[in-house]
Amino acid sequence: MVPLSWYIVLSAVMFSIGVFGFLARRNLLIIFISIELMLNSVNISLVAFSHYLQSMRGQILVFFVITVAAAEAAIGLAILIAYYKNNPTIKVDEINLLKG
Amino acid sequence: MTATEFIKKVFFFEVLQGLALTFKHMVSPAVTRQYPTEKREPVPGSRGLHALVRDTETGKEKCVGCGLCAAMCPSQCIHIYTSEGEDHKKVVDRYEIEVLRCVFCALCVEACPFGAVALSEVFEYSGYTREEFYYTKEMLLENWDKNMAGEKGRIYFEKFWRPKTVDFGAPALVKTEERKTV
Amino acid sequence: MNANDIVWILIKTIGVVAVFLIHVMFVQLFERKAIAHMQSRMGPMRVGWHGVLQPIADSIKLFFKEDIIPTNSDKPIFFIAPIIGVIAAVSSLAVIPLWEGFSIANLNVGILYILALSSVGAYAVILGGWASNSKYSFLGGLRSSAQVISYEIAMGLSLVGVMMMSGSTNLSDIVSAQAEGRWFVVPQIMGFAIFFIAALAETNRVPFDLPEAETELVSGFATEYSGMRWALFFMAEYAGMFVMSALAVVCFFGGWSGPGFLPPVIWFLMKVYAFIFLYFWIRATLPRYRYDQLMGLGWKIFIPVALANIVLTGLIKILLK
Amino acid sequence: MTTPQLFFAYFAVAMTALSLLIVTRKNPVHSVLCMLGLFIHIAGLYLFLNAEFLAAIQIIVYAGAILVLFLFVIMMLNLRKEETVKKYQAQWPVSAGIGIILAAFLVLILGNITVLPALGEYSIEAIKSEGSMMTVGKVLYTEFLLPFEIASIVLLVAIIGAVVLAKKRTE
Repeated sequence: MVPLSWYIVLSAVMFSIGVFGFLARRNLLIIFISIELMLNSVNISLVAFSHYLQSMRGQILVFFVITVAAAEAAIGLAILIAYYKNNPTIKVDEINLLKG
Repeated sequence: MTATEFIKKVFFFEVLQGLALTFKHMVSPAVTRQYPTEKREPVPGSRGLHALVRDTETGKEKCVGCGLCAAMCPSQCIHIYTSEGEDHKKVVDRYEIEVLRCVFCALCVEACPFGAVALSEVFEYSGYTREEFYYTKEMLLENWDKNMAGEKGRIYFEKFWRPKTVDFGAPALVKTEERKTV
Repeated sequence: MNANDIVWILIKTIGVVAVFLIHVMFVQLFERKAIAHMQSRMGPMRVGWHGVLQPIADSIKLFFKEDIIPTNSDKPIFFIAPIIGVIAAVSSLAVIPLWEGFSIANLNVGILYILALSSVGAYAVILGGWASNSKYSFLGGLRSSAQVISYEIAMGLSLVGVMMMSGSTNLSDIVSAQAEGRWFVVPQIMGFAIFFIAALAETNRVPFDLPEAETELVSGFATEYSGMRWALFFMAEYAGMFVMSALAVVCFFGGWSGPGFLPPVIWFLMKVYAFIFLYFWIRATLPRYRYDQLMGLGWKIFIPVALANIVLTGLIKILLK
Repeated sequence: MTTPQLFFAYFAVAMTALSLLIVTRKNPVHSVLCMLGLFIHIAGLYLFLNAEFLAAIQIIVYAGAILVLFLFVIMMLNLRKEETVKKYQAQWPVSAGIGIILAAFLVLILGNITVLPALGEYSIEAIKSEGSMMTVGKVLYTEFLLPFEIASIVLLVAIIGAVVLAKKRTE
């Protein structure tokens, strides 16, 4: 039997890697992928809790997280493309239109 | 769009028609011929590899070296070298054809007054070098012996070319459709 | 699970994969023969009687062919892409029930499993096309990605009707729900039509073979591939065709059921091969679609019709209760 | 270690390695490929946790739709020249520090977490007898009906938003 804490530690480590990627990378696409990575790590912990608590709620929550992730990816990439049409760069430190 | 058109579109009527057509073709026999094992007989008079006619009486080539064929040849692939022999007669030393340059128009056969050059029915010849297709007089004569000698050669000239100096007797009236069937 | 079970599963897996590899070899002979006769030709005739040994000659040739890798290609992805394709396609075989009680893994989410693997299979085409670093390959990959994600929706939706009628996504249960000839193709005729056309698009077959349209893109995503790597793509395509045909048979044509004078597995394979023949038949008949027509067809006709089919099925199910 | 623990150890090592690869690859396509591997491993882990339906959904939605969308955008932008410039921002050591501290923090807090033994009604046997999809469906369409409907509205808004954003302006 695998203890619950193992899953949670795995999830936490993946989440931290996602945070690192989100903060450190310049490529906007990789930042999006890092967000997906964080969402997935949370999903793992939710499913693990659901399994060990013998409840369905964790899995349902994962279902909604996937829905939101899909919506987020669609909108985010649409914004990216719309931005790229005007200003062909996807490096976040060069996206500074609102800087005074 | 009328109602019939709509119904036809919904039930893929035209697609089904096409499928029926291809199915019909599938059950009908194939038209291809399995070439190397299943050959078609060449039509008499078809223009294949060159041959130099061997005179049955002298056992040598009929060609007298007049050079009319070389003069007529549009791709200039015939080379004739002659010299003076005994009694001031012309002797054909070399009679050579570059087969790869030939376009098989048969103007040389038409031009020859003696019926000394012919195009045999051989169409399958191949090789690895260009030199193999530089046909000398001996090779051309051998080609005649192998493929056209005897009755076949006679019919070839009588039916299709009728050279001016050869006597075939009274010209037989051959109707066009008969010529096709020979 | 004890050691016996594991050995039994291994035997089943190896058996199915071996039979399947033979199928891939000979189904392409079947295709060449069928299409040749539809075009009044004869197809392969040289190797063996009427060319029956042609597939073996072909595989030997492909095996010894030079494996060309383009200079500026992305090598790791170039290597991985065909392997992804073939693994995704062959693993789909695991859930297909060949006869009563026989499938390598009797998954409860069988249909979803096949849909999931078919979407993973799309990566092979996309990544292979991208990694080749050639314009033809790249366009083929892009076309394939857009085509597969659009048609997967229509395909999934068309199968929802079947899931509603059988109340299960387990393929064996779906077959049992169609016992005594109550095939789902009759009530689900709309779903079947959509499923079949979407399956044509999903496996990149004519008339939707835009990713490898010869006249425009040479050979599409596979342009730069040669030898065994190309053969893997080829295998993935034929595996995909087999899986889609088997899914159609299981979901709409009663799977292994049939009159008792033949064993069930023969019935199953006969139905599957009838479908595969239909693929070839369509390939010999129809011209290729234009790309915008293809996308328009998928989004504007198939998805709405599939949704309408779900609503209708639900309504009828409630009314008949 | 028992067999399940060995399985888990493999999954944990592979998933951590793949996550690190995702955030450190220069080429976005390589990141996406690693992400695909990660999703497949996550699906395997879900099977391990008795959530077959979610495993299938994970592959179909994440790998089949979202990731293909990413790949599509990466290919459409065709960013080959981006590979030559530096991939991290100037403050990346700080980010790495934040990541490590966060990981340490979470592991310290949650490392020893346990739950009360076997509380709910959805035990492994209960799920097995009904099927994973049936149980998820039952809860989803009774207890969580309203959130489910709202989720559909979220998706609708996302569709419309994406269409509006990506459309060409026509005067």
